Amino acid sequence: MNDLLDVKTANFEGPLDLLIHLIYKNEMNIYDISISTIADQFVDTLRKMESLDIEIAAEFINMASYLTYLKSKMLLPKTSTFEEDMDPEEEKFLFTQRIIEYSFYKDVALTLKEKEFFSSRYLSRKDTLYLPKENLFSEDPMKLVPLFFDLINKKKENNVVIEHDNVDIEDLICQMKDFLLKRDSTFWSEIVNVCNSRKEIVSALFAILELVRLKTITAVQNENFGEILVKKYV
Amino acid sequence: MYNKEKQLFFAALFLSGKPLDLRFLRKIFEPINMENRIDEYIDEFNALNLGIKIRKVAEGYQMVTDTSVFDELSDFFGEKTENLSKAALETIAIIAYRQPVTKIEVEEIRGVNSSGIIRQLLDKNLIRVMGRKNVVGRPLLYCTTKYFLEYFNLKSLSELPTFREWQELKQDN
Amino acid sequence: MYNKEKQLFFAALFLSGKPLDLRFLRKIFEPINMENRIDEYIDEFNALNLGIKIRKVAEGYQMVTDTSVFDELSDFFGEKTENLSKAALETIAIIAYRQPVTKIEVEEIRGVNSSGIIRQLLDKNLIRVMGRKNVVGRPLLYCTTKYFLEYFNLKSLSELPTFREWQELKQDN
Repeated sequence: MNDLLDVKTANFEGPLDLLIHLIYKNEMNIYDISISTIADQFVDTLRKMESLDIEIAAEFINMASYLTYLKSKMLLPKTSTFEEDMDPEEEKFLFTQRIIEYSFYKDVALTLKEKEFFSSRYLSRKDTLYLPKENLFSEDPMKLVPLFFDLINKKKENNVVIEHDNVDIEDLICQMKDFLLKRDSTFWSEIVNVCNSRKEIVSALFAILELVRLKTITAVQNENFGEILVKKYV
Repeated sequence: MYNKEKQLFFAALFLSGKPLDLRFLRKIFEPINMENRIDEYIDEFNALNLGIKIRKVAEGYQMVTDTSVFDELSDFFGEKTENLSKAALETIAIIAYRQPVTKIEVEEIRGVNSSGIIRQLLDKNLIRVMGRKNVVGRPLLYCTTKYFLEYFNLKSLSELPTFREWQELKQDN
Repeated sequence: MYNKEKQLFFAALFLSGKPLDLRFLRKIFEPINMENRIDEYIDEFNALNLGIKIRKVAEGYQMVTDTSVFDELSDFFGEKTENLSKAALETIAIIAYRQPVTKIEVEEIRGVNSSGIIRQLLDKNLIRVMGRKNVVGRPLLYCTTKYFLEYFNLKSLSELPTFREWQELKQDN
């Protein structure tokens, strides 16, 4: 009998868990528990426990004193219970119900443990994949190409240009008008390429705006960030 | 054979990171007789033996890998989560049957303080707070989540044994 | 026909959702003649017409939904992000061609401060930090990511035209 009582609290979730352990070890019917045997063994086990976590210990000690009280009440003749608020039979019934219910959940926990094991062998992806908004695939990589090379070209020219402040904007606008009107159509990027400075680019823009206003030329852009085509107004 | 609905079903399951339920599918598909058609799609898909399966879980459908590829792939794709402790399993069992339930009610059944375990289960998204009980102190009420069903591969809560079934088994033994 | 490698290939692509590269696949599969076998698996899978396809991308393979289901599913699984702005495209173009490149180098080419845009591109996972340049201040070096290739549907960076090719293209138009 001693070795079956050789238990540690760490192995038990709480006093009820230990109680069920004792009931099974004694091969008792869970519906017909011998309170006196269980109470004695419970107290014995508690004594043998070497180190007890204080918080857990309190729960075990509570149960021990409850069981001892219940045991003693059941040993007393029935007549003496009239002034007590505890009916031992009623109390035993409630206690049994409690053990049965807890034992049910313990069994369900075992079922869940098994289910957990098998379920964990199905792998799934936790992140939802999202479809790109515009089109399923992607942006056209060729969009990147002109952006880069235009920048690089512009930079090269900028490097050799020494800015002179004595350039006359009005002059530049006139030059630009000449340039524009000499061709039937031209791309904005080509205009930028012939400019030697930011100032010239700005003048070119002014020139275009002016000529558009005068309805001498029109400027067309087919798509966002696309090339702007400047052509004579017809 | 070309069947747009079937393709949509597979594609939606492929994209989704969690089980898709009937309510969602009714939004895309003709709802009349939908469940029967879906059952056929699932049978067809699973018969292809692609290493990917469609399972019925958590009141819905989910695409998962076949258990046969688990050993090879779990190192690369499995989440390295630890299994639940005995205490956690016990607590979630109580919450599953007693929901909605307060912490004190759980503790009365277990006979031990359960704050830490409940915190853990909340963190793992196995349970959630669903309101407060209308008693003194207005304690929080807990219930299980859809992920709880998914985690244990349950179609619904009704798949768990009832207390009566369990009692009959116990008394027979 | 039962083929474990094929199942693993499909299952791994499903779980990943992102492209898997050859280096990864060589870890699980027999590397000799692997690419040929994979091509067969892909053809077989795509022929099933499941609404899910396997495509070659970014030096690897990716499982994606078929374009045919896009319209129906985009309401439920559509991405919430906007297209890239011109400034972002310009910046990513510079990084793509000049990588590894520092922020200052990018700014020299663009002529404007580019901190915000670089931050944005990092957030979108189109670029990443790949180290520091061995100059005073040890500035961060940026390069494009695998997702960048995916986003622009490029198999590799070498698919982007060189300056000479671009000039020829321009003259042809």
